[in-house]
Amino acid sequence: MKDRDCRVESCSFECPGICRIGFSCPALVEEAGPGQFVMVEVSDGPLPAARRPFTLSSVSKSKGIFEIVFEVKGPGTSSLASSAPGRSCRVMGPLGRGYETSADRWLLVGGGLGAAGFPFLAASVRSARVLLGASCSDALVRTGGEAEYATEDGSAGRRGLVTDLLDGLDLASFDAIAVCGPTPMMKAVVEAVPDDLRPRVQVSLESRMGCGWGACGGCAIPASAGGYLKCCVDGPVVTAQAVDWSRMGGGLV
Amino acid sequence: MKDRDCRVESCSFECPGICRIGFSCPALVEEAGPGQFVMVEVSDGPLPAARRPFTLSSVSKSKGIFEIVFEVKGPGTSSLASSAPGRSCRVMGPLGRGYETSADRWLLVGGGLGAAGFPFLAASVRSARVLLGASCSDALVRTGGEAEYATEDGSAGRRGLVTDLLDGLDLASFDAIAVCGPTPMMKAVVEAVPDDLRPRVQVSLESRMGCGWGACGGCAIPASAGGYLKCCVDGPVVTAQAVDWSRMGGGLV
Amino acid sequence: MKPRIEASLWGRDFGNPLMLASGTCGYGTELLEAGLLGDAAALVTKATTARPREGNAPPRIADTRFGLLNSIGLANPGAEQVVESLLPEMAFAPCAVIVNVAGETLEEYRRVVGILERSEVHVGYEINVSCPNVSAGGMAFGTDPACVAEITRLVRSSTGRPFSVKLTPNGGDIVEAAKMAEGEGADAVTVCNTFLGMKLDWRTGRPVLSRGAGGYSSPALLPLVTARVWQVASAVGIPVIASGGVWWGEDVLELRAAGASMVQLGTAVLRRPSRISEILLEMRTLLEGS
Amino acid sequence: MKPRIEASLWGRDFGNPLMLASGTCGYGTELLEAGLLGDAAALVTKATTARPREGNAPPRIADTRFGLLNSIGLANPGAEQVVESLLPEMAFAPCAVIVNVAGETLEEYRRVVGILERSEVHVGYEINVSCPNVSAGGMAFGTDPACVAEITRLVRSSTGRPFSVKLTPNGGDIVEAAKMAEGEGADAVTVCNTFLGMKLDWRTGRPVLSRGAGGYSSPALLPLVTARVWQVASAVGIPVIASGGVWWGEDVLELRAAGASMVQLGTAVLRRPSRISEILLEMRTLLEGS
Ligand SMILES: Cc1cc2nc3c(=O)[nH]c(=O)nc-3n(C[C@H](O)[C@H](O)[C@H](O)COP(=O)(O)OP(=O)(O)OC[C@H]3O[C@@H](n4cnc5c(N)ncnc54)[C@H](O)[C@@H]3O)c2cc1C
Ligand SMILES: Cc1cc2nc3c(=O)[nH]c(=O)nc-3n(C[C@H](O)[C@H](O)[C@H](O)COP(=O)(O)OP(=O)(O)OC[C@H]3O[C@@H](n4cnc5c(N)ncnc54)[C@H](O)[C@@H]3O)c2cc1C
Ligand SMILES: Cc1cc2nc3c(=O)[nH]c(=O)nc-3n(C[C@H](O)[C@H](O)[C@H](O)COP(=O)(O)O)c2cc1C
Ligand SMILES: Cc1cc2nc3c(=O)[nH]c(=O)nc-3n(C[C@H](O)[C@H](O)[C@H](O)COP(=O)(O)O)c2cc1C
Ligand code: FES
Ligand code: FES
Repeated sequence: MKDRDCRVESCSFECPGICRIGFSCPALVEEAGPGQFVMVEVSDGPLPAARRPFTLSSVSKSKGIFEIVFEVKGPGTSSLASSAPGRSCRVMGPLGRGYETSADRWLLVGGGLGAAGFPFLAASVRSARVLLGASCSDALVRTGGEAEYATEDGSAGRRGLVTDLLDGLDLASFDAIAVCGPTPMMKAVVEAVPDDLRPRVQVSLESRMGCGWGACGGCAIPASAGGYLKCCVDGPVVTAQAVDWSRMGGGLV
Repeated sequence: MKDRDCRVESCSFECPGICRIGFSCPALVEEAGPGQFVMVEVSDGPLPAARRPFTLSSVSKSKGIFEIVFEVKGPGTSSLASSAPGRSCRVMGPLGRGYETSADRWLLVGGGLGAAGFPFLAASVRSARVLLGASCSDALVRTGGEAEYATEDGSAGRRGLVTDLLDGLDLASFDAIAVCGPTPMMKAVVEAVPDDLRPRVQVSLESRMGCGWGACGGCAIPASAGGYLKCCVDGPVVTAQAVDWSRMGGGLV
Repeated sequence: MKPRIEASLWGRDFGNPLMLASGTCGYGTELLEAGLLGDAAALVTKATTARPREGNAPPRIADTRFGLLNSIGLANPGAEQVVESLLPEMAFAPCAVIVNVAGETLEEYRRVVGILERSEVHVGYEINVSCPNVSAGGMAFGTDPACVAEITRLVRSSTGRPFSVKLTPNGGDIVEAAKMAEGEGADAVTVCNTFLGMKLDWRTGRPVLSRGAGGYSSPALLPLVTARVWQVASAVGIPVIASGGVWWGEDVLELRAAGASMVQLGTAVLRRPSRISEILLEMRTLLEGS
Repeated sequence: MKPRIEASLWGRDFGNPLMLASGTCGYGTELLEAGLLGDAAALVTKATTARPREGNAPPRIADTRFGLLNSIGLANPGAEQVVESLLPEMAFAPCAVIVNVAGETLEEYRRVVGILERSEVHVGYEINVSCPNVSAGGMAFGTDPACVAEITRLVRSSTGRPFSVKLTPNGGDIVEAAKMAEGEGADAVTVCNTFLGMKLDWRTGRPVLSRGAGGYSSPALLPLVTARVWQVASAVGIPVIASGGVWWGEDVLELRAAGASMVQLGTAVLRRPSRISEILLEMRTLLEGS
């Protein structure tokens, strides 16, 4: 576990409520893989008591910069979103297991901020087709390359859910399927994939985290083998089959 | 009890570690008398849990500005000292009983920051002779008008304690004697005043305060009549005789 | 239950659940004079004992980084004086007045209530078996369920007015104590008094407060109070009055969701009396937005 | 006693009093690998039970404005696994290893210690009678002095290694519990485990943690822990290990002034493992300046 002071290089709103921050840290960027995450300290004092986890959204090895993209939700993200360039934050990472990227042809299915990590993933694999869902066009995270959209209000792409974009797709033509988004969306996507293709599905999970480095046991994800996985060290990316979806509930674990 | 948002008009260091802030608040200035104090909120959130009390150091009725002068000690005063003009602070006041100013000829005896309130007092009475003591010249609070000094290291005025400046003074020539400073200094001054002149002595007390407006009973000062005075409503200025000096201890109550 | 602002206690309907906590609003006279009581449902006076009490030697207050320690020691003018001069000043207060009662012996509780019964001003009592700042009585009573039961019985036999028993989080079993109070006829329980806390000067090794430990209040204690309110509200049928940790309107809504009928503001009012109306506004805004 | 950095426990001298608290450093393997254990005197492992435990259903963590709620539920791989694979990894750790032991029944404590005795790696035990996150055992044992005595007796009869009994602040009488532990042969007491706390979503009325209440830790609790350390240290002759509320070097000095021999860091290490060395540096600076 590496912990370093990283300088905020840029901080701007991607769209209302969604912020993008670029941090400079060549050493971290060097080690990072797609799907891994960082734990960011929001203040230098003891509060808030926990760091906030964010997926690595994109990295530039040449500039030594990595970006996170996040929705402003509570105190932690609002404080981060008001960072001025030059601010220094303690950042631990890269953490966790990212995507297993040996496959060639990828389908990336993201819901809301679940797409935050797709630019890094798309840049790391041979070919990637990207499907994105969100409530409205404002909530769609830009992933850099081309993408097909579904919005609940129809304000961008197709009106409907991201699963609707799966209709008629030949899923077997992809070697790997990456899924990231709210639990109900991930469940729906996993169910839409035929049994024999399930082993190709990698999901990127979220959970409330105490530490991010395996010490506290706070980040439990129900495992299909019984018991729990630790999201922070066994994940956040795991195969869809490793998760016991029936115990996942509808919300955040 | 009046509570208002006051704008910081000026904030500067008087000398190392001693800060002077000017607040604009015509209504507060209008009501204020010398020796009264204000309770200043150091932050808008719930912490620190208590306000910080400061004597009104000087007021300008024409500009509607009052000043406080304080030593930077802990978190409260350091936060205040870093105020930029334009900052708005919630300030309650004027609070407490100030000096009874009907007398003509005053002797003002101050130790350290105890002299903070003297400019306002001196400006409110017919004539005032000012004696100030401090550890060194840097710690001497400017009181505006003329003053005689004693410093422990001799770096300004006489080397010694402020009580040394009383030697040879005809105390009976003053109608009123105001004393403010650390408890041991106030004790020493009060003891140096002959019994028959004691009723002329008014001391300005300090105590840890919970509220400043009489509600909590936190600011107890041992009373000569037995029991305790409330520093915030019975004081902070009381006659020397009202205090049970034997129970005052050496430090802050 | 849907979140709401209206509240009721002891057959009275209030526009909101805000009560001012004992010891943080004196006898209400200062706030009344300042016109700040209009938005409160009720106020609880400083603890009142049979005879006047001077209180503890100073220092009685210590500000810690994250909260406030107090060691007032039940300083009050005594029940006679309260009946003769303080309660009459509150006769036309715009909020209900509740008198907080303390004693060094079980018998003293009965005496205090007996004296206070002569006043018509207050609508009821809060029986303080939980003061952390006295050596006799106080918290020691509150941690012993048998004492809680006995004091409740004595008070019940002395008044027809409703009363709440204010419990301690500093030992014993707060759920058990609440059940005892209910069993002996209390009309509510207040959960809870301050937590025992201490600050030391590490250079000298000496505590800052003259009595060593004191009562600690802090907005950071809200989760502790929420848990205790939830536990107690699940165990008794009488109303639970929450006390501790409130600064924002959201905190009040959370404590009500945990089962509190009314919610007290203590340290927040000491620090900024206008929190009463500010919190109310925050609650309204939150409920409109939800 | 003059403030100092050096510390000793159970006949061992340490360069400093810092221990890593149970449940916030796993079994030490991650910190060892990261090279972060060099500045700690000792670490206490996650609570270990006789058989593997899955722990509670998620959510297990909730960040409140001023602290952290956890409800892990003693998830651990079980004593056998700890002896076979985890403790051996720590054999050459630069700090002492202490195993935290929990059980659902009194008898389980003896069984766990019995299994753990096979390892030579750990220097002693911390007996956890205070976990707020399990329905059987845990905190319920700690609030009952007779249980504390019985568990201490069972453990004493199972090992010659020194052990500390980790007490709860959530009910009962912590001083009484400490005396019981001392009376039955404990070599220290740890004061204290987390405080019972809860966070609710007021919109839905539902607790955030799956089990409702959890254990609350916060730097704002330091005064509560200081008071309890002071009370216990004044009442027993065995060493007191302080646990709770530490973020700054100053906090460690304050807890030692209150009577603690050693001081644990929990949430601070979860949040920032480098606090171990940062705190040490802060202590040095403060002591040089004093
Ligand atoms: C591995 C991982 C990667 C993530 N990557 C991203 C990302 O790239 N972009 C993004 O917008 N969000 C991401 N999240 C969620 C993000 O961490 C939370 O939205 C954020 O912590 C909320 O903090 P807050 O203080 O603003 O909100 P608060 O509501 O105050 O948060 C309170 C607590 O709840 C936790 N929490 C709240 N929401 C979540 C959530 N959805 N997942 C996990 N914990 C949560 C926080 O960590 C915090 O401890 C990720 C979460 C995990 C576990
Ligand atoms: C009526 C009155 C008038 C005062 N006027 C002045 C003034 O004009 N100039 C000035 O420099 N100081 C004055 N003081 C003292 C000043 O209030 C404290 O120095 C200040 O509150 C310290 O706050 P802090 O957060 O910096 O220090 P901290 O050490 O963090 O303070 C912690 C707590 O102790 C209290 N405290 C600390 N020192 C004192 C003290 N000497 N008196 C009372 N409470 C204290 C604080 O109010 C606070 O609650 C006055 C005090 C009183 C009671
Ligand atoms: C200065 C002070 C004095 C108090 N005095 C009393 C008292 O006399 N009787 C009582 O029952 N509670 C007393 N309390 C406890 C409060 O009524 C309240 O229960 C506690 O402060 C928790 O609420 P808070 O977090 O809103 O302050 C006192 C609290 C403070 C801060
Ligand atoms: C996530 C988490 C898990 C914990 N697990 C245990 C445990 O298994 N056994 C135990 O005795 N204490 C456990 N504790 C309590 C800590 O060891 C420590 O006593 C407490 O957190 C107070 O210290 P702190 O304020 O430094 O965090 C846990 C605390 C946290 C935050
Ligand atoms: S967040 Fe602590 S173990 Fe995963
Ligand atoms: S400070 Fe509260 S009564 Fe004086």
